[in-house]
Amino acid sequence: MGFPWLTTLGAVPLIGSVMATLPRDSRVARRVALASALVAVVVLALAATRFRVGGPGFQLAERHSWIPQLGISYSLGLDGIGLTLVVLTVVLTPAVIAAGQAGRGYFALVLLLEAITIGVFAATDVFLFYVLFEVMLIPMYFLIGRYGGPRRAAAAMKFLLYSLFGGLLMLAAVIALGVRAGTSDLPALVEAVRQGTLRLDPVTGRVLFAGFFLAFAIKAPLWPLHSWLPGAVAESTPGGAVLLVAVLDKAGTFGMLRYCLPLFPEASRFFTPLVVVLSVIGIVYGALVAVGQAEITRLIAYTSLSHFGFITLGVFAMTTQSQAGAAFYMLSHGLSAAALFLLAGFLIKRHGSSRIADYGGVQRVAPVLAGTFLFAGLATLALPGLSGFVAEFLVLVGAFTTHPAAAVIAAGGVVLAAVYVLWLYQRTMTGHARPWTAEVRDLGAGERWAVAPLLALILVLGLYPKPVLDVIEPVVATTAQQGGISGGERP
Amino acid sequence: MLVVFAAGVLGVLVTTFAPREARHRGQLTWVIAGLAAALGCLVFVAVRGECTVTAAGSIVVDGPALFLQGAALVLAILAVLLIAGRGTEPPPPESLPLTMFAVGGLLLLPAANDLLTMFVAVEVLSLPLYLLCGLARVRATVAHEASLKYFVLGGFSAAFFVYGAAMVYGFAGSVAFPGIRAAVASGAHRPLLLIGMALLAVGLLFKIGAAPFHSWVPDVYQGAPTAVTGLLAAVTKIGAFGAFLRLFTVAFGGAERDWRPVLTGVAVLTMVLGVVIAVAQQDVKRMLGYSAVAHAGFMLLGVVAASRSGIAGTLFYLTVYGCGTLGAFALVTLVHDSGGETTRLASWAGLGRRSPVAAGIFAVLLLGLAGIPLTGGFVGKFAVFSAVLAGGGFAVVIVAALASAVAVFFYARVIVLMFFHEPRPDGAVIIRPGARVAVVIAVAGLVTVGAGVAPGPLLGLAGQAASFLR
Amino acid sequence: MNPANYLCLSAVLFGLGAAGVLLRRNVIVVLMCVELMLNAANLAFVVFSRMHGRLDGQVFAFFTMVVAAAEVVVGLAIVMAAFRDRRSSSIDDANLLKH
Amino acid sequence: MNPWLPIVVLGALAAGFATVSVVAGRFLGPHRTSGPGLDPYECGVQPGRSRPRRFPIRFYVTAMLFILLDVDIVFLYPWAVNSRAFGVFGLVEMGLFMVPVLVAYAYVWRRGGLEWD
Amino acid sequence: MTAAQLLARDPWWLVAGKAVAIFVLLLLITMFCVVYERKVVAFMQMRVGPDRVGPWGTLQSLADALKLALKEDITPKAADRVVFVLAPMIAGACAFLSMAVIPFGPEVTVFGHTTALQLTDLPVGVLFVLAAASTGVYGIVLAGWSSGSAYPLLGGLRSAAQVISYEIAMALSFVGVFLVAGSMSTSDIVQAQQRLWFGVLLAPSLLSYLVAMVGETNRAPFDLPEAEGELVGGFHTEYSSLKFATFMLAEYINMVTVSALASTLFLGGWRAPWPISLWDGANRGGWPALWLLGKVLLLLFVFIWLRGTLPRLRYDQFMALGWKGLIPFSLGWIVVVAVVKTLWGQDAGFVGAGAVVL
Repeated sequence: MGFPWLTTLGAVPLIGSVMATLPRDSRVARRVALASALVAVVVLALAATRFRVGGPGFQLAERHSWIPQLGISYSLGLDGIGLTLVVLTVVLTPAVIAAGQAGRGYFALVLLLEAITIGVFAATDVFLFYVLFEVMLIPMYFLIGRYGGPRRAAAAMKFLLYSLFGGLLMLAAVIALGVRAGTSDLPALVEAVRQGTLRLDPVTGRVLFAGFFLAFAIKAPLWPLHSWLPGAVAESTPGGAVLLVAVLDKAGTFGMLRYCLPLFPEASRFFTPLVVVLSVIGIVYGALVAVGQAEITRLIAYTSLSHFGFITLGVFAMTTQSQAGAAFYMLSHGLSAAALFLLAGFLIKRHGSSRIADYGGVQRVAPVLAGTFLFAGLATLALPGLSGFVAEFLVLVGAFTTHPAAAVIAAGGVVLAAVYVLWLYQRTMTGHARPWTAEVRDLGAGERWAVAPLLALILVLGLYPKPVLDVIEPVVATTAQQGGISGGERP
Repeated sequence: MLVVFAAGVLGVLVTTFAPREARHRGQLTWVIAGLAAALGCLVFVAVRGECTVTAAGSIVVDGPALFLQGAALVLAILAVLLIAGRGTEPPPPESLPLTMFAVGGLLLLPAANDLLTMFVAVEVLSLPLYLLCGLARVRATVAHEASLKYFVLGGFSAAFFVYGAAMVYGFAGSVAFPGIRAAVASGAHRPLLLIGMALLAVGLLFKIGAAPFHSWVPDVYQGAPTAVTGLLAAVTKIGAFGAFLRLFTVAFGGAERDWRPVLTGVAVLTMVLGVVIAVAQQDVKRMLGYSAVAHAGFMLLGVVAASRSGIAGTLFYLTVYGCGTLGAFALVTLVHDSGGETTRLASWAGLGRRSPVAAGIFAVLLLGLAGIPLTGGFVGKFAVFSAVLAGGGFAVVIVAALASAVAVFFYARVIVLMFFHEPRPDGAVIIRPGARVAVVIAVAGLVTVGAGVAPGPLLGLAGQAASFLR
Repeated sequence: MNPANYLCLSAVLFGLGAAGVLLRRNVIVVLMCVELMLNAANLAFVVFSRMHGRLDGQVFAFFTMVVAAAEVVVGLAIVMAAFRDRRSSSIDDANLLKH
Repeated sequence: MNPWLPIVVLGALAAGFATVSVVAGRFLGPHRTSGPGLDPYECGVQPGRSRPRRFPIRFYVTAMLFILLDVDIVFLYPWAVNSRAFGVFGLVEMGLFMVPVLVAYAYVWRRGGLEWD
Repeated sequence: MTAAQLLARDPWWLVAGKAVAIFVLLLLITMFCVVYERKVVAFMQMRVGPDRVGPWGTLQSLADALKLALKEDITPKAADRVVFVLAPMIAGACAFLSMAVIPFGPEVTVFGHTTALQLTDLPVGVLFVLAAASTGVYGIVLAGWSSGSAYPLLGGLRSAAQVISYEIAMALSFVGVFLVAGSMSTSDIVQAQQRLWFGVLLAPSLLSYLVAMVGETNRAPFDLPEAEGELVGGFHTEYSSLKFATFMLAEYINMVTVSALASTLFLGGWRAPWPISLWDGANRGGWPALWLLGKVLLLLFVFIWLRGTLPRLRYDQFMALGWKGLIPFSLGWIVVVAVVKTLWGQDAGFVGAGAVVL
């Protein structure tokens, strides 16, 4: 079993979270928080050295009995996808902390969220996963409701209710699954499904699948369950939005890939057409609505809806290519959306308005801000050479083999992406300067340091995605094999 | 076993003398000592692990009885601390002895092995509570009214219980549970049995506060002094469910097919009604009252599951719920505005800004009641739901899950008010709690979190305790 | 000595009591109706006790009477307290606790 | 023969007598009733008040105390009759039973429940 | 053969005859009693008393009854008519009932039929007396309430409060008797006094019973319901004519009843008192009824004596005497009796112990 790397990784931000509440001065708190987030990065780096690329199953596994009466254990482990998303989480958190300027409670909550999210991605027990998946809501709820914009309370409530609604359905499914199988250990369950020892009749399987899927689809969010997202994003702080969209929502798509497909292969096949259609609608709808938005944050939120459509399409296109693409997409979108939100946040902070019409001509006075904003935007529209391109390409190619029509329409979404990103840039950064624009400061050192790693990663992954894909692919291949998916060729 | 009762009753007696001769403090010491001694005896009996039937067959000492008695004693200690620590002035001197009488009945209730003992225990539990509800120095009129309502409806339900007992006696020729069980197995005179069962159920459902017999709950919860409400909420549930479990699994176990659908319906109705009406409440205590109704529905699910795991789940749920709700009411006692204790939700706005720690604990307790993971409430729900699912009630669990989702709404609304709204100038503040109340709140918070993070021991205890001696 | 007659009587009494509790407005009357219900149950107990030729039914009736007495005492105490507040013992006047 | 039957006979006799005498009073006596004669009896006070509909509430206290002790007695009787059979056990039981009753009694006394005006 | 067994074989005519006999007896005693009372009080006050109607005024009560019957029967405007009429009927009828269980003597032969000189013998005879007395309270309360006037209402309530208060003391004083006799049947209790009257053995019980008896019947010095100075005429202020007479009748019959009960429970019942009991035939045949009558008359004299001697108590004094005096006293005495009886166990030993305690 060895050193409990994952527990340590989760414990570091947890301790940091407690410590961040101690100092009276919020700037000290921020430093404490940043330090612990960076420690987490170091721990992750050390842990990653123990990770054997292409190794079987879950690595760095830990396992302790938790609630023996219900056959529930505290077990953690990472496969390729999990590792990728943990990396995303751990990397984004310092950026968020570095960019944030709020009370000490804020930093504590961010770190708490980081800890829980790590747990979500590392959990290998269905019950544990469920618990963390739900608990994740609480700090996020407070992040939005406490530190957000004027209508934050309503937005937070909507977010919480949507998520809990799905979560409780999932709870019913989790319990039913546990009752049927007598265990909630993920590897054991998957093995049982593969061996055929856990045989669910189609109806039960589909109902349970629906229970899980709804929760994930709300979290992801999948059209038409997305209506909480724009409000939550718009009303939350930039940092909160980053964590929400870039990390938290990945739990949804991650869950689909990790739980829905291997546990309910038959039901997954049954629901595939529906999900694919919804994904495509989401892609187009998100993009179209994004074009029409008047607020920066809402616009970015709707772009994310579109992107999540790509991810679910990739997951449910049922080819190894598309699924690998989807997994890569999660990472890539996490980075680009985070960068975009942070930069938009910097901009909004300077003027206090998030209306697009209030801006214009920023690039003259704040070239670095404008440049990085453009860079992040281009990553979002999947410019070749940036990480988004690799992901989108893989998804579309994979999807084309099984659902050509869907792939073609989705490709239309790419075009729309270009429209909204560039138009946004044009309306805010170029053109006539508004009277106040002259006073806009360019990015400060701290702000630069917050975004720089993200942009660098986007670039690196766009040019040389192989290491990540190497990590992801074995998992996807296994999933495909378990789910009995007719494998496409390797990219 | 008798030792437990002797200790309990002795404690009661001693305290009855105390209000006159000794002062408040002495009385409190006696009460706590009595309860602790009873708890000690209980642990001793439990550790020896004997299950016996005593007192000429009218009292049975088995797992559920011991478990519930233990839970009841712990909660009683907390409730006594809360009642004693209320406000700046000491409570009316009768409060504590009355509490002890109620606790005496409560101890007897889950151990009752015939209808007569059960009935007497129910009454011994209820009568002091009726009075306690009316014992208020401030807002006495409202308290009296609550007391009156509680009494009238409580008496009404008791009449149902007795008439049901008469019918069952007519059916079985015995009021002892083993006798009834045997008669159910032989199965003549079914109509009498059904009528009797229905009436008994009505009587107990009243006490539990299940729909459609819940109408007293919000009124009484709101009107009674808050500390007493805490006791009421925590304790009546334990007692009534203890009785309910034993009655329906031991005595009427053979007629499961008859009562199960009906009780399932009641449980579903209770949950749905409770959460839906709770959403509309503007008063914290009323809101908690309706939430208590909803919780009664969830716990009933455990009864309906009619299995060992269902019983275990209910036992666990009861304990955790009792602690959580007691803590919540303890905190409500601390929220004051210029006119004293205030329970109007509107004046709670911004409490989280003014006193983050207390409001934070309140939030934790509320989340526990809402059943958010990593709290005891969640594990309780989980345990009950899994028992029901194991019995094949998928649809019921879905309804229950949806009801929980709605329930989160009104709990979260309070949190929204406390944390996300700016404090009003004339709004409420949380006063500094006395040591006793602080202990209550701390214990409640610890149990809520502890039972969520590490539910193993308690769940194990409940699981071990979950088999009735038949 | 047909037990059915007595049982019918007891059921009628119980029904009357229940109806009284639900329909009457005066608390004292309601209290009396509750007592009526309890006594209906007592009658049923005694009848069944004779039918089965066992004594425990009568014992139960005995205890019911005791409890009924205790209930009356508690009830009167509460009614008195409430009465002192508002000089009325009508249930309809008790409406402070509606929202 | 049922031992209660004679009581019924005697009761019927008594009730009949009471009825007859009450009814007879109506026919035997003269009827010269004037208005003031039918008013409530008062001495020196103008009968202006409406008739009291309810009992003064403090009498309920007496009623409650009566019920409590009566119930106590109800338990004492069977034991007293059969005390020989119960022996020492019965005595101790009854003592235990009496303790709460006495405590309650003492309580009422101390709280002024036994003061009348 | 026990009294109960004997009585169970009574033919219907015998039952009817006994009932009528008791009924008539009670009426006669009442009529006698009125004169008796007036005469005795008069002599105590150095007066002559009624002396116009009949020889030495002996028919005075008959004249009173006739006079009342011919008075106007008023039902006040404010009265609740039905209850107003019902109340005296309840009071009157209930008063008669208690006598049903009083044993007047042992076995007798009436027209060739062997029976006991007793209307009926219930295993719970004494309880029946208590129940009948309690029911009589309804007559008082309802009379007070239905009159529709303040004085009768208060008088009725006081009276009811008084009766039920003293009923507790009375009931407690019975416990000692039950403990010793081991039965609640009146005939058994008389049987148990063969060797020694309970009035001697359980003197404290007798004492508290006597006090309670006077309170229970609303007689002086406890006749507060009729406190003229305060409440005009008590619960029967508004009653007139034969309704009023019925209340008076009930009061006197109650006096007779409680006296008969006292004789039965404490004074050996129909057993002949000491000097006469030396004569073998004293406890056979019809004689015992005479002894009982004598004891009753003696007790009635006590009633009258008290009335002639003592001033009326104040209400609070009176209630305090009942609640704070008699009840604790009775309870304490019960404890003594119970402990002694249980420890000694046997009657012989108990008699000695009782004497020691005394």
